[in-house]
Amino acid sequence: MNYAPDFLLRAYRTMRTIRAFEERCVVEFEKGNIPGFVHVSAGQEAVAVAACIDLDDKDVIASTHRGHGHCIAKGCDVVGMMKEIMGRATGLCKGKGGSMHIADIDKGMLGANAIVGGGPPLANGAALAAKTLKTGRIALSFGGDGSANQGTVLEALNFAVVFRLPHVFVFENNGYAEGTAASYAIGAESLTERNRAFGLPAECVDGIDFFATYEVMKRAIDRARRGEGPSAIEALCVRFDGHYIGDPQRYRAKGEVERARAEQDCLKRFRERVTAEGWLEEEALDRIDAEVAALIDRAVEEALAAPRPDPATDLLSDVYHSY
Amino acid sequence: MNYAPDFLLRAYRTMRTIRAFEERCVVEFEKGNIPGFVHVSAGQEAVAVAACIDLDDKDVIASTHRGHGHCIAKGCDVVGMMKEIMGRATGLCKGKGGSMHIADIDKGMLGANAIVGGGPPLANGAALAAKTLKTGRIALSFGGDGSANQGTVLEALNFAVVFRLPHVFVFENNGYAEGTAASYAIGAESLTERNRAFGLPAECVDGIDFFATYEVMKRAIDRARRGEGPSAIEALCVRFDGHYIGDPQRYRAKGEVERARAEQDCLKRFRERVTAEGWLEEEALDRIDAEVAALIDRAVEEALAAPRPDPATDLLSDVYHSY
Amino acid sequence: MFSESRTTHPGGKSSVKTYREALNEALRQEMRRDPTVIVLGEEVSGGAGCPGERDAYGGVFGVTKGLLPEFGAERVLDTPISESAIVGAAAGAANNGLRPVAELMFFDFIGVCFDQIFNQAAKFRYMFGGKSRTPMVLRATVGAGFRAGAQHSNMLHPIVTHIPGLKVVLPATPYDAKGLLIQAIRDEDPVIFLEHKLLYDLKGEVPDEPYAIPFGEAAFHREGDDVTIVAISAMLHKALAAADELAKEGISCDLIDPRTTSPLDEEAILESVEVTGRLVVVDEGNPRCGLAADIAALVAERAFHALRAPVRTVTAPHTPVPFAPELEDAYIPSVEKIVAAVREVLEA
Amino acid sequence: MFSESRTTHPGGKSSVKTYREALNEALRQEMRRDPTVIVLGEEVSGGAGCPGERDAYGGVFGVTKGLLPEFGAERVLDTPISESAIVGAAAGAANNGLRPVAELMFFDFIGVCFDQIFNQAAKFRYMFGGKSRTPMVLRATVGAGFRAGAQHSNMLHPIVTHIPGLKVVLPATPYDAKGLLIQAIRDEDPVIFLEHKLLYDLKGEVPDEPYAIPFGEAAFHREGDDVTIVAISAMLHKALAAADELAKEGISCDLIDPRTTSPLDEEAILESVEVTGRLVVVDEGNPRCGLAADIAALVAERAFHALRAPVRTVTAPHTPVPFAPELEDAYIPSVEKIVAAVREVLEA
Ligand SMILES: Cc1ncc(C[n+]2csc(CCOP(=O)(O)OP(=O)(O)O)c2C)c(N)n1
Ligand SMILES: Cc1ncc(C[n+]2csc(CCOP(=O)(O)OP(=O)(O)O)c2C)c(N)n1
Ligand SMILES: [Mg+2]
Ligand SMILES: [Mg+2]
Repeated sequence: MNYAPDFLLRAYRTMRTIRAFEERCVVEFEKGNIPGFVHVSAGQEAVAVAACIDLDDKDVIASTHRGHGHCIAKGCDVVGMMKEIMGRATGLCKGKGGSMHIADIDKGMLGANAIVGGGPPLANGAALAAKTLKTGRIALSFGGDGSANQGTVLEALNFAVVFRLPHVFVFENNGYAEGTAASYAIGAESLTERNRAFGLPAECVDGIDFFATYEVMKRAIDRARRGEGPSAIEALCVRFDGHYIGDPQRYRAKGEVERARAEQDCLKRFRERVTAEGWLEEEALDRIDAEVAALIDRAVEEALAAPRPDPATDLLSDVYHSY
Repeated sequence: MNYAPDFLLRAYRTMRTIRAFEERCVVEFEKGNIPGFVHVSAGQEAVAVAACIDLDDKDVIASTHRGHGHCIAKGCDVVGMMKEIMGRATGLCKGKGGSMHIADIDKGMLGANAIVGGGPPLANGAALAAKTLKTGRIALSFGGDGSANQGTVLEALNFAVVFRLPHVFVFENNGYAEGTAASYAIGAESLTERNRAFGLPAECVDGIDFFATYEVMKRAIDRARRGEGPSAIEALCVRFDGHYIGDPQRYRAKGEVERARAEQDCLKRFRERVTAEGWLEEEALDRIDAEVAALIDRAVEEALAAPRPDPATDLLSDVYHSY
Repeated sequence: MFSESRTTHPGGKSSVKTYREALNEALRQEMRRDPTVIVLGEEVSGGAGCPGERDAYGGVFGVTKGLLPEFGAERVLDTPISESAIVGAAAGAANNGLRPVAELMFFDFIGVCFDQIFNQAAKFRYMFGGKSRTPMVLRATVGAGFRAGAQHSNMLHPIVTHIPGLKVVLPATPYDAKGLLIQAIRDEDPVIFLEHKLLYDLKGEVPDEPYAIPFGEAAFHREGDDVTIVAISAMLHKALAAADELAKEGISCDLIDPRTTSPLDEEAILESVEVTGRLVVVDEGNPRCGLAADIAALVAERAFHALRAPVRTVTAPHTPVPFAPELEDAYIPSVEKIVAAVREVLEA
Repeated sequence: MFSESRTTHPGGKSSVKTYREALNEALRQEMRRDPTVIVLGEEVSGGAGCPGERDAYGGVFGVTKGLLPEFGAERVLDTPISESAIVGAAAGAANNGLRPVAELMFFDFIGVCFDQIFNQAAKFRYMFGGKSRTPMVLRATVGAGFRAGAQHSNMLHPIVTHIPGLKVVLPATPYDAKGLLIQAIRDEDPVIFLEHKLLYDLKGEVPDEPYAIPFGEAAFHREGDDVTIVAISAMLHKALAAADELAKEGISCDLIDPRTTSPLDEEAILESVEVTGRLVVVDEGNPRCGLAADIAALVAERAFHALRAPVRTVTAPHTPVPFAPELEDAYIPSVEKIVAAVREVLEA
């Protein structure tokens, strides 16, 4: 495939933004600036970006508890996100949602989801709306390897096939659901074969390779846009951090994370490829790194300065449109 | 395979008992002797009997809203069943359950189930108990083609594989879920392939052919008993009656039911085969028919004469073991 | 006769319709008016993929009959037996330009899709800081009396009334059925719309034109000052019979049907009790953390000084719904029990 | 100090333990005593199939830590994320000779498995005419205060209290945690066992020997005759603080923790109100069809003549649980609100 420099720069910038955002979340969490519990997606950036880069604001994604990367890839404002994750009144959800429920309807981001398997049925709905209203939009849902065993996800697959919904199911297989191995919890030999048996095209891709992942996503998205129905993509990837920030990760092998960071970093791979192919210069990438770092600094700064919600006005509002 | 005459007589008697029971349910329902709504399984007898004939009381089945046949095949007392279905105090469940919730724990019959997909997770539990306690027992669940799309069933399949549970999943594919075609609601090309993709042996069998069905069941049951884990069997069969008694069945083709009754009757097939092979005499079978007819007459007679529950004592009892 | 309420019903012609027909008309008229209204669920038409007729059922109780022929399979979707997928599809579609009316057939099936209702649809707006709109209706049948046993006869309205973000509607008359369903479809919030299976054949005068009954406005079915009776859904009719019987003895009841349990017309109940000083709440649901307790507590907290006698609740017992007719009949609150409760609070 | 109750605690040694340790000890002792007790759920040990350590979590809150090393993978089962399968397996196994203790991690996940709880486990015994036994425990964490947002912070105890056939337990102290969990495991009925996530580190004196606290017996934490306060789970501790503050002003509260909402120790509450004539119910759940309303209604119906003031309920508002700390803190009933409610009923 031929990639325009502009596309490559955009992909890199988004991946880098996610990485920097997530790494900063860890820092701010440890400083006590982020309440609650937070799941970061560092290491999985290529999947989020490959899945979302061809989508526009009117396409819809449904995300997971590990949703920051999906948000950023879908175009959510990182300053608004950081404010939200810090529980500020001017956050994307006025501080009412937080990391696990961050959403931005205007950007077609139908919410993180703290319920494993909560998203795919909802993305079916967005796809159904697109199909019924003939908008040409598509929906895409994210889920982990663990989510694949949730009944809601399995029935959502069948439902999408029956109605030929323009819905791309993305399963990010990072090998773990909390501290349980994907290979233990998925009884099937292959998640992709199991997905395919539901009657939709299913593929498995190396989610560390942005380009391979992008090509698979593109086929599925184009297919959905042409009205040919759903697809399921399993993207093999690596979670650089614990399940949540602070997870001691005793269930992982010694050195596993270090090795992964060294050898399976999708950002490094991207950089190597685009410079080796002569598509982009190192300097352009470095410039992006610097710009992203500044953006994240600004996001944190603004978030820390942002007002906190006021219980007197904010606790009881937004439950209903009218009541 | 070699079938002992005794086995064949038992199989025939059980199938005939189910048929006669179901046909009589229709009559008694129409007379107003059976309250509520009732789903009969006439036409599907071979599956129930082939699945249960090798089980003993300590093995457990979980059934469905269309459960009379499973009950009878599992050895439940037909008099007690008829009383239950008529809501009598001396029924199998003291009249509290009715057709859709009939159960007999002593016979390893863990209940019909008015919730589509309710049974397979429960049968996993029975199988888990057998495995943990090393009793050598197995569990078997029934479900329709429609139930196969329920998330609870799909996740139960995976769960059984993960724990290698001695659980045989039987899907009775009678082509319809109420008035919806199986081929419409199951997006997959093949339910059996979909089942197999979960990582367990899956087979599809002609459920009108008792012998074919029995052989498939036997393999699965033996496998479970040997501790080799679950299997899934799709049995293609025909529902002779409506979804419920009184269903106008407008969704079926003209003449479809008549043709099925004439050409796809598992009892007729059984008779033809056993007499053609010279395994049994017509007379022996006729004698069984007569005995079964008498049994069903007696069941109805006793049920009609049986006492009704007394709200003063029966309404509030049996909610808890202690409270 | 229309139920009296603060809502004035529309002018124009009216005719006698069943509760079923009133619901069907509401769906039909809203689907004509608004192309974004769709219907989905199991057997909402029936016959999908089958060799025989389509629209073979039109819903298991016939409420959606005729919608498929008029609006086509793009707007009337027969689904697999996958309730989480049904509710999720409705919730997701509602956030993306449709106004789905999903059917759960029996509300007892809530157990296989409750997450999509209470954690997703109900909470979107709040979790998303007010930016989401989820204009979906979830229709289902509730209630005992059909000899359908423990898994097809529950009310379960308290469970959804408990959940912030949901609106909960239980029409008791054909008039209310039509007006409340139209409101439910036009409403911007997720609405749980519960139809009592014993009411489908109930007849009443219903305007032919579309009209919407606002939520949170009770209907006043009898006026009186001896005692306040609050009753909803099928229980309204038992309470009406009880009130009429009591009227013969000169006992006059203020009979209120809240029609929606969330929002609840608290003022109507409190104002009535201010006058009568006595309250009987009738509800077919189970008693613990139920609707009757909810209303009793409201009054004990906010109209205590007006109360001249203990509040009395008349509910189903703390048991599943039994199958045998004798037991089921004893399970459901009866006219006699309501009459007795009223007498008790008058004597107290 | 043990909570006072009609149950006498066992003799023998005791030591200071956290709520978490008390629960862990209960599980361990029962598993030693009875080989049919098994534990299953997500991450109950952690590390299944992984290259690193097993028992890596021992439950996300560490309650089941150490069980896998002691009892092995046959009795401590890490499951896929399949809650209906987990609950179904527990219910089916309970009917076939095991006493499963299933863990739902967060009770907010009830939505994906509610059918197996309320239509299956809860109803077996009744539907089957008394022939079934379902001795299973479903453990889960409840409650707000963890900044975990709308889908991980609910109470939801009213929803299960509503369901006939279930028992519902919410221990508030380490002593109660151990004794009630042992009772839950030995109980022949399905028990929903709800642990408040803010209590896991709470310390208290707990007997080392096993002991069972019967269900339906309230604990009396303060004695007084000015007002009855009923509070459960984490709210007990807010109510204790409120009672202590009020005591300084000479206001004496009768503070009752029902410990189990089903069965509910109605007598303890009614007897107390007979003396005090005043009732404040504190509950962290949402208000509509909630536990506070349930108890308020009980008193309005059965102890009305003793009541000298309106009942007051102090609950969360009718909103989802917000994420931001300021909002979440305002969501949870506070000591100040309890104190104010008591003052109000005393002044009324
Ligand atoms: C219904 C439900 N069950 C369990 C959980 C607890 N939980 C949160 S994340 C998680 C693991 C999810 O694993 P996976 O789908 O692989 O996603 P990953 O965390 O690897 O991104 C679990 C069990 C939950 N939030 N919702
Ligand atoms: C959870 C749930 N959804 C829907 C229903 C209503 N219902 C009862 S039987 C049935 C069809 C079941 O079809 P299938 O599984 O093929 O069994 P069959 O009736 O053909 O024996 C439906 C939709 C139900 N009882 N439970
Ligand atoms: Mg994972
Ligand atoms: Mg079928």
